[in-house]
Amino acid sequence: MGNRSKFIWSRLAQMVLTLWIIATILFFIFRLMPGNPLVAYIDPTFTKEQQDILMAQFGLDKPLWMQYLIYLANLVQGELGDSFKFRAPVMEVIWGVLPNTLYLMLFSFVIAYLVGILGGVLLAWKRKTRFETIGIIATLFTRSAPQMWVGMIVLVIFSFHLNWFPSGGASATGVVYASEWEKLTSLSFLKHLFLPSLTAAIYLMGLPLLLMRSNMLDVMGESYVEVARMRGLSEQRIMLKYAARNAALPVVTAMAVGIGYALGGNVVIEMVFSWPGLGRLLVNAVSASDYALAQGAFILSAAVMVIMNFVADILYSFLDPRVTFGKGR
Amino acid sequence: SETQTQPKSTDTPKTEPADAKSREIRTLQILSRPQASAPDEYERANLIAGAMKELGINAEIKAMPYEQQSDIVWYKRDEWDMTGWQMAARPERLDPDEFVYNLFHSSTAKDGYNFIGYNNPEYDKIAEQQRITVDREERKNLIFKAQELIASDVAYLFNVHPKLKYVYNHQVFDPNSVVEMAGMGIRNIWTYLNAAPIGQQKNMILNSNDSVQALNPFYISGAFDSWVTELIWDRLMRIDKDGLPKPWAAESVTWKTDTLIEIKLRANMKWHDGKPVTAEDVKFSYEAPLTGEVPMYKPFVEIIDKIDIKDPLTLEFTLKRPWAAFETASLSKLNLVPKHIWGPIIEDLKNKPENAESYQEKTPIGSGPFKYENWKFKEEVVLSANTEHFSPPKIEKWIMREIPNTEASLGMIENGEINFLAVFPGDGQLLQQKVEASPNLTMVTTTDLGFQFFAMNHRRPPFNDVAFRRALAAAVDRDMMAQVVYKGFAEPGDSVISPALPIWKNPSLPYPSGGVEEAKKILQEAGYEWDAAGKLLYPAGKKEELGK
Amino acid sequence: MNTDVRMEQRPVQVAYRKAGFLAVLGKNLAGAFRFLKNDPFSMTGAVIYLFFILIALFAPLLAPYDPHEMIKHNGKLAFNQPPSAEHWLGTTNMGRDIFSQLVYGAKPAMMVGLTAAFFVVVVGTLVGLFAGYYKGRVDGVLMRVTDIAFGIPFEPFVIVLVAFLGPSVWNIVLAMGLLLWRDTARVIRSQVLTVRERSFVEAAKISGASDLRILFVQVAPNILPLSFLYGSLAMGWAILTEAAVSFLGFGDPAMMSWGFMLNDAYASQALSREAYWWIIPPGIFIMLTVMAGFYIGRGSEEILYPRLKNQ
Amino acid sequence: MSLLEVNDLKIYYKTSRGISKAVDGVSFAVDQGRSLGLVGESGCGKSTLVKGIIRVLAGNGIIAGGSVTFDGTDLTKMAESHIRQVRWKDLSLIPQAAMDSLNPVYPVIDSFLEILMLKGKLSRADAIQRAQELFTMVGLDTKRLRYYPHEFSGGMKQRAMIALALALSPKLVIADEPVTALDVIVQNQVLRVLKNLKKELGLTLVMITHDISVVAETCDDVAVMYAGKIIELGPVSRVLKHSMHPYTMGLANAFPNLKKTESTLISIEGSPPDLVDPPKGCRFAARCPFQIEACAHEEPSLVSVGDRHFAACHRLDEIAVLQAKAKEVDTWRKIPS
Amino acid sequence: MAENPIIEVRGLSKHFEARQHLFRKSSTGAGVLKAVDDVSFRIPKGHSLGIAGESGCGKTTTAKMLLKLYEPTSGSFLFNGKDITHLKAKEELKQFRKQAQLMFQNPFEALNPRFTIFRSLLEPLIVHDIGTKEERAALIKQALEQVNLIPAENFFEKYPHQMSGGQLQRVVLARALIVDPIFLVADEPVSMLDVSVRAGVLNLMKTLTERLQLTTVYISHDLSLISYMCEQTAIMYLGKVVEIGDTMSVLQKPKHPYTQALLAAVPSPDPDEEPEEVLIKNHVPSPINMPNGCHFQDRCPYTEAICREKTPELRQAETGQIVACHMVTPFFDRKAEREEHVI
Ligand SMILES: Nc1ncnc2c1ncn2[C@@H]1O[C@H](COP(=O)(O)OP(=O)(O)OP(=O)(O)O)[C@@H](O)[C@H]1O
Ligand SMILES: Nc1ncnc2c1ncn2[C@@H]1O[C@H](COP(=O)(O)OP(=O)(O)OP(=O)(O)O)[C@@H](O)[C@H]1O
Ligand SMILES: [Mg+2]
Ligand SMILES: [Mg+2]
Ligand code: NI
Repeated sequence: MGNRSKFIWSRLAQMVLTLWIIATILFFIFRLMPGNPLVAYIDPTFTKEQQDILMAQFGLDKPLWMQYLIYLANLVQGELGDSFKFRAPVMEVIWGVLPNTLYLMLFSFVIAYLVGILGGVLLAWKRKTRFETIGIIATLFTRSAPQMWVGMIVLVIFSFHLNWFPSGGASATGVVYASEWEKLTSLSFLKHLFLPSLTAAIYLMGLPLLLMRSNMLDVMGESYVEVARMRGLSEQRIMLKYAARNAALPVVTAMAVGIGYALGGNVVIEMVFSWPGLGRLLVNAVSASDYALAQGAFILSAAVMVIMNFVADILYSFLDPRVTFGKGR
Repeated sequence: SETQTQPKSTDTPKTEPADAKSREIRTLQILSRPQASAPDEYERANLIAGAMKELGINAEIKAMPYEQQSDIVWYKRDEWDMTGWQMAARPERLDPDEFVYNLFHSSTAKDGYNFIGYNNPEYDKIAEQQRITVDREERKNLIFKAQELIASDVAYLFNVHPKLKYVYNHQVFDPNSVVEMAGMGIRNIWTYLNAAPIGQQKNMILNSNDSVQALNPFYISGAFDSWVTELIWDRLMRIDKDGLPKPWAAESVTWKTDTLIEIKLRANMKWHDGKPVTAEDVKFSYEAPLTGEVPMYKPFVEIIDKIDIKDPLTLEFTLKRPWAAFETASLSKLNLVPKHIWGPIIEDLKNKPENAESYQEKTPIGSGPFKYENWKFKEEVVLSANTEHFSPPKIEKWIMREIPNTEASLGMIENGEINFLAVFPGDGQLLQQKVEASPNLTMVTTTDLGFQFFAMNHRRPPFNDVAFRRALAAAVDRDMMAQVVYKGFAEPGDSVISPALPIWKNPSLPYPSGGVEEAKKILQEAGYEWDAAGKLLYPAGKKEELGK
Repeated sequence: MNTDVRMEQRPVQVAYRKAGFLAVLGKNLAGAFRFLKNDPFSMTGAVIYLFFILIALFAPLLAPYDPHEMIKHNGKLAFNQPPSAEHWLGTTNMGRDIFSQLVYGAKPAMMVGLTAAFFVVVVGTLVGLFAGYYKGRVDGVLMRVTDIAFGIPFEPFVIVLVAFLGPSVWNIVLAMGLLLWRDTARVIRSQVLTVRERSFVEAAKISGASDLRILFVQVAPNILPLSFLYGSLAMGWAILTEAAVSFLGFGDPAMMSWGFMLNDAYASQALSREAYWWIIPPGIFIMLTVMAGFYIGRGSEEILYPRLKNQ
Repeated sequence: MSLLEVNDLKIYYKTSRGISKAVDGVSFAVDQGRSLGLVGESGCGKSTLVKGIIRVLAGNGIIAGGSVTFDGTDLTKMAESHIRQVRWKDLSLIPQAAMDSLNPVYPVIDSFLEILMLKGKLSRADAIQRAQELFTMVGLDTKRLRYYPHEFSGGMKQRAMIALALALSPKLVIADEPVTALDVIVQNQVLRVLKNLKKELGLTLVMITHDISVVAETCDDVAVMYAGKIIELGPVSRVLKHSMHPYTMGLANAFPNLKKTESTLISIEGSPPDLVDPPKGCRFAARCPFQIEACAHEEPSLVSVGDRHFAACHRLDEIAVLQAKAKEVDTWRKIPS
Repeated sequence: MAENPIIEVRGLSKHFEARQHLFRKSSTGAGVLKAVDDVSFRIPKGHSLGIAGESGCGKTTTAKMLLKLYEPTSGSFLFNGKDITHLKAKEELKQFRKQAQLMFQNPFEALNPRFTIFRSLLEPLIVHDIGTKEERAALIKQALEQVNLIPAENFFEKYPHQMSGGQLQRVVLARALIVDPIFLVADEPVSMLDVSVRAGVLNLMKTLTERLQLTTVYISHDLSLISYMCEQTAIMYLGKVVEIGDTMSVLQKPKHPYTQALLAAVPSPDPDEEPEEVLIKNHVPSPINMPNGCHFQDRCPYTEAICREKTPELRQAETGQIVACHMVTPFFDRKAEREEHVI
């Protein structure tokens, strides 16, 4: 077996191990949580017998270790169990909101990274000017503001007062889309998408912007940039092809990792903008003690994070020919 | 300024009993949901703790999520002192049986809903009696008596019946066509059926603040699910706006005896898939819960001995024993489901661990006034009018949008994104201001059928003492609660029955009142004393057994 | 709030080209102060922190009311009042003085921020130090643990943990301590990997110093500025996290924090009421404290990357 | 007329400590087809000088005076857009860190194509062919054009940079320490490449180094810099064999010679002066064993001492004595403090 | 050869695993990198050995093995007659650490930037628990004076960035000498210094090592420096010693084609001297996965079939030094015995 495939295999094995440990931790966190999971679903009309039926239905009457083994066995088969609350397979429930989370995430990342990267280049270019100082301060502001606060302000301004954008949800009332594609390209959906994406992007763009800026400054000190200048290349070309291209490498991997983080759903934004996404689902599930669902949503975002971390590594070594791989990092 | 929680200097005796130390009442714990999720409950807890402090009782509020709170209350029945709790409005609760029997009968004290451990043999008898008393006047007397007992025993520390606040857009709907229902407000099926659009907008768009979990005629899940299911599936009877059941899918309901009921179905009813509704379907709907595949509905049909089909439109229900709430709790509760769809499903489920509660139809089929059109998970449910129904709605579509952000829902009713504000957990005063400022909006408030209260654990001293409970009840200023916490959008409560239901509500109950002074008097009479620091002590001979 | 990852990929080694700057950021206060004086950004950050720490310490003196007190005027509850001479920022819907709440909010913010930062820094630095220095198996194990920590989505984790352990700011701190050291650990580790290859570490080894001695006497002081930077960032994360968690209804009602105030305002529709004096100040305060962390961070960044300074 | 004429060039850096006079009044000229070696201690301003010539100074560097006449035009007065045309086309500079001078994320050929197509206006095919020619010219395998810079060894990178510098057949090539950090064998190869190019293409070359043996082997003329100034200038054999400045003499003493194993090395004690606050008189005075009164007050000017040979010292008249004394170890031990 | 060797190295090797890029084919490929391959030599007490060779030939790796910073892949290392190749015991290791010291290539890197000079010199004293507080200060003062940093007190509180390279290199030397070592390895100690100061440090080292009777290994790629500093010289090529012997013989009468090329390539400071022609080919082969036979085969102007098949063994040339080359065979009258491969 070659060195390369050995590396990839060991990384994959490590990912599986990581996920298994996370799954185990999760399982026990939820089982040890005070409160009977089904208590929230009990009605005054329930008899003891009915409560027992309910427990049996979700396998909660079995000993803990057996529940754990069943859970693992199911997990291996990609089965996440049934949601207590929705009485439906967790996978199905999650599928119901996952596309929306993805759209919100991708859209906000596109905005954030476009603005961030360009802004970072601009700030680095205009270094030591008032423009840079103001730019940095403004960026730090955006990165320091609590998201729900920004969200509420955005909502009040653009929706309630200016009436430019709808104030919640993911699509116009009563509209049915024939396909995800049609939905994605419909104006109404994009209009709904805009405010939450904007709010998320306002926060997200700080990282690529600052990262880009300082990478740019680093790269601009590298001698190949100096040499490019000696070669009489135009300033634009130097900035974009030399400085920005090279400075963007870490930003790209930061983005991969960031996507991993964001798939956990941006709970707060989804709450403020009534966005039907994974984050809100997860919070609802946690506060409704819907273990199965919470676990499922959690595992899924953990899996995405682990995978995106891996992707980031691979991406980095793909983008930067200098990186070697081997033991450790 | 004066503070709410500062203890007043009490006129307690200067001399202190010798055994004061051992008679000191421990710090009592009040469980509440956190302020963030249930601000009203938390603030009421604050007010109660304040009142207790004035009586010389130390109280401590422990905020915890609802699940933890109910876990303690429900499964650790002798480990808590007091807890905030509430009973929500539901159509079948318009019949007093559920509240009167399930909440206080001693048989439910062990693992049923009588988690406070109320035990009064006299009350048990009345509760049982009212169940089987079909005669309304006679039953009313019993319910009145039951309320009296609960009030004088102070089974619960009643707080308020909140006012339901609904807003609709009167540019969209004819105000005369909006129907107010006792204890339920204007957000009810009669409004949905009756509301007459007067402009371009033919759809009713209302909000919910939590998810629709399932659209399943056999699964009693979240409140919002039931808003939808009752529109898709018909029932034999429906609770009318006065709170009493009236025949619906049944043309007539005739009590042949106390245990024999004849049902005549309406002719020409059709399922949404075009098949006719038959007596077989009705029989199936009532028998399916007994198969074990529909556990939640079992309590409502267990009473039925047998169902006979007399002719294609006539059925006879034979009950095991009389049950006064049968019309409300069973005939108006069970959804009529098509046998040709659910029959095979239930058969199939018998061999599987799951039951009918976890079965989701792709397109739910009922016979109700609205047809299922679309459900976008965590977003909206769209129903369209069933024009072939015997009582066709006037609106074209009924759309419920999920908007967890209260602030946003307020903005949306203002800017027309929704035209019916069906839930508003926020500040009523603000809502009123907004409505008054808007040319389009009308607000209708109705006293809730449900109520807010604090439960006291009768198993634990000092709550096992009626006098103590009465003193607490007297000390808590319920008017103040309604004013401060609800900004006037609540009515002080003294019973499980809402003043919104004059038929059942006993207007003169011996529930203690009179403030702190009165409370002290009650305590003194019962032998309670205060130490030099003004702390309340058990009556002589009683000791604190539960420790600090 | 935890997406500031992959800082490690920046050429941290640059720091050592002009290692002299590091010396300025010495362990001693004098050095730290000198560095603050030289950098307006860090200075601003430090001043903001100082300001809030003072507020936190003297809250009872500064606040005219008890933040939980429901204020009555002439027996009537003074709720939803706009700013006035008596209530500088008005009152809440339950008649509590907003200004007093704001003042009292500094304490939990500082406490949560500082303790979270402390945990993040201590755990992260130790893990990073040991992993980076010992390499091999120790590194393997510690980095696997870090990978696991990296696999756990932060916000959901906090929510689960807080739901599990109850709504208390300390649980938020705990959640941060349990997870957020991961970024610090990775960065510190990669830094240690470069430091340990430097000749003065080899020199120490050749002089016969034990591994622990080398680790703590020679290596640790060289990565402290980085820990410091992550500490100031973690402080911001902690405060933002607390605010978000409070907003989601898992907040600590006993702790009058700014996040809690925001939630309170939000839940009582202060926005619709246009009670901006209730909504804006806590948001601004949160923003300022978080930003102060960044400011200090940026200041040390210039010290860590002296090349930036030259340009 | 010389191809490059530098006249009283002053280049200063703004630093937090004040103005650092990195190059302070330097004049020299390079004739077409000749090669000039620029030697001097680290930090004496060699790189600054050549960067100043084509105006690619760091952000805080300014040209504070003097002129640079290249091919008849003054580069210091030229517009930025204009000088960009001159760079690399007429005058290329191989910078000190040639090892890191190629963009690491593109294959080497990309750098060639960029220059050849963008500035040389060649078609892609022609550009590739030209790149291959250049590679062959410096003795590199043309297959390696497609490699990434990090896959090249140091010597290869250096040669690739030389090839790149020659891409547009410039009139003047400046190489900043082209062989430092290279192995002797590789160094030898690189120097040979440069010498051959000079011979065959008639290249004019300015080469910076701190190694006088490198200059001795490759250059026609040499300029010795000390603390921002040129202190001696002339044909290589004259400057190295008949040094006219004590610093040059000291430098020769400090160099080990493989062929003369018997001699002891002699170092010049002390360190160069601070350029922010340079001494008033001769900048070498503090380290000079032959220092006299005048040295501390008066700055010696660069005067002709013979056939195209210049030096800046107050004691040029007694130079024979000094040259003899400089060979003795003891002379350099007694440094006036 | 009569004296007892203080250092004896027998067949020392160090192999590294080579790394590779994930996606692109690299010019090298995966495999084992034999950084040092079967190196043997002996240094008698008080003598000095110079190791020269081009970059990457394994000089530093050898030095690190001599100081036990790297564990050798194979071979053994005797110090003072004792095999310490796998020495693990704490006390003995510490004893060795006290006796063997390293002088670093880059003085800017060799001192902790956060320590004052005093603190840096104090560290070894603390570690080896030498002297009381006052004695330590005296020792440090003495050490600094020894390397001509006078007055020593002036340097105590300085940080490395406040000093010049030449001064720092002296501090590094002082630190190495403060624990009274008997063995000193200097890895390119002056390559980072300016020519004018270089000579000062070299002279200082030369006099001190002679005075203190230190056994030294001096590593450099600069043959002229080695010739100035060392009595014996070893020439390394791609992990192997190709020629070793008295400096005089190796540098004046080189036998191995590589040594010859190296000498030819050294530029002379005499401008009138005509440069020699260097005959070997450009291309340096990758050290990873070396082919069979002589490592120098691809560049050697005299390569024949045997060079590609058999690894040449070290043999003594008539000029005294030991050479590993098949082509020199005719000049040798006998095959040197393994024990005598060393000086
Ligand atoms: N950007 C800058 N800002 C401030 N000072 C600088 C800058 N660049 C160089 N210097 C200073 O200017 C002086 C001359 O530097 P320069 O790089 O020209 O020297 P050099 O002769 O090329 O040295 P070396 O042989 O080390 O390359 C030095 O003292 C250096 O510290
Ligand atoms: N830790 C290591 N891991 C992998 N390879 C290494 C390691 N250290 C050195 N090498 C490789 O071993 C070979 C010998 O390296 P070494 O540093 O000993 O050479 P050197 O002769 O000291 O070179 P230089 O003159 O450049 O200092 C080189 O190819 C180098 O890349
Ligand atoms: Mg230079
Ligand atoms: Mg080396
Ligand atoms: Ni007042």
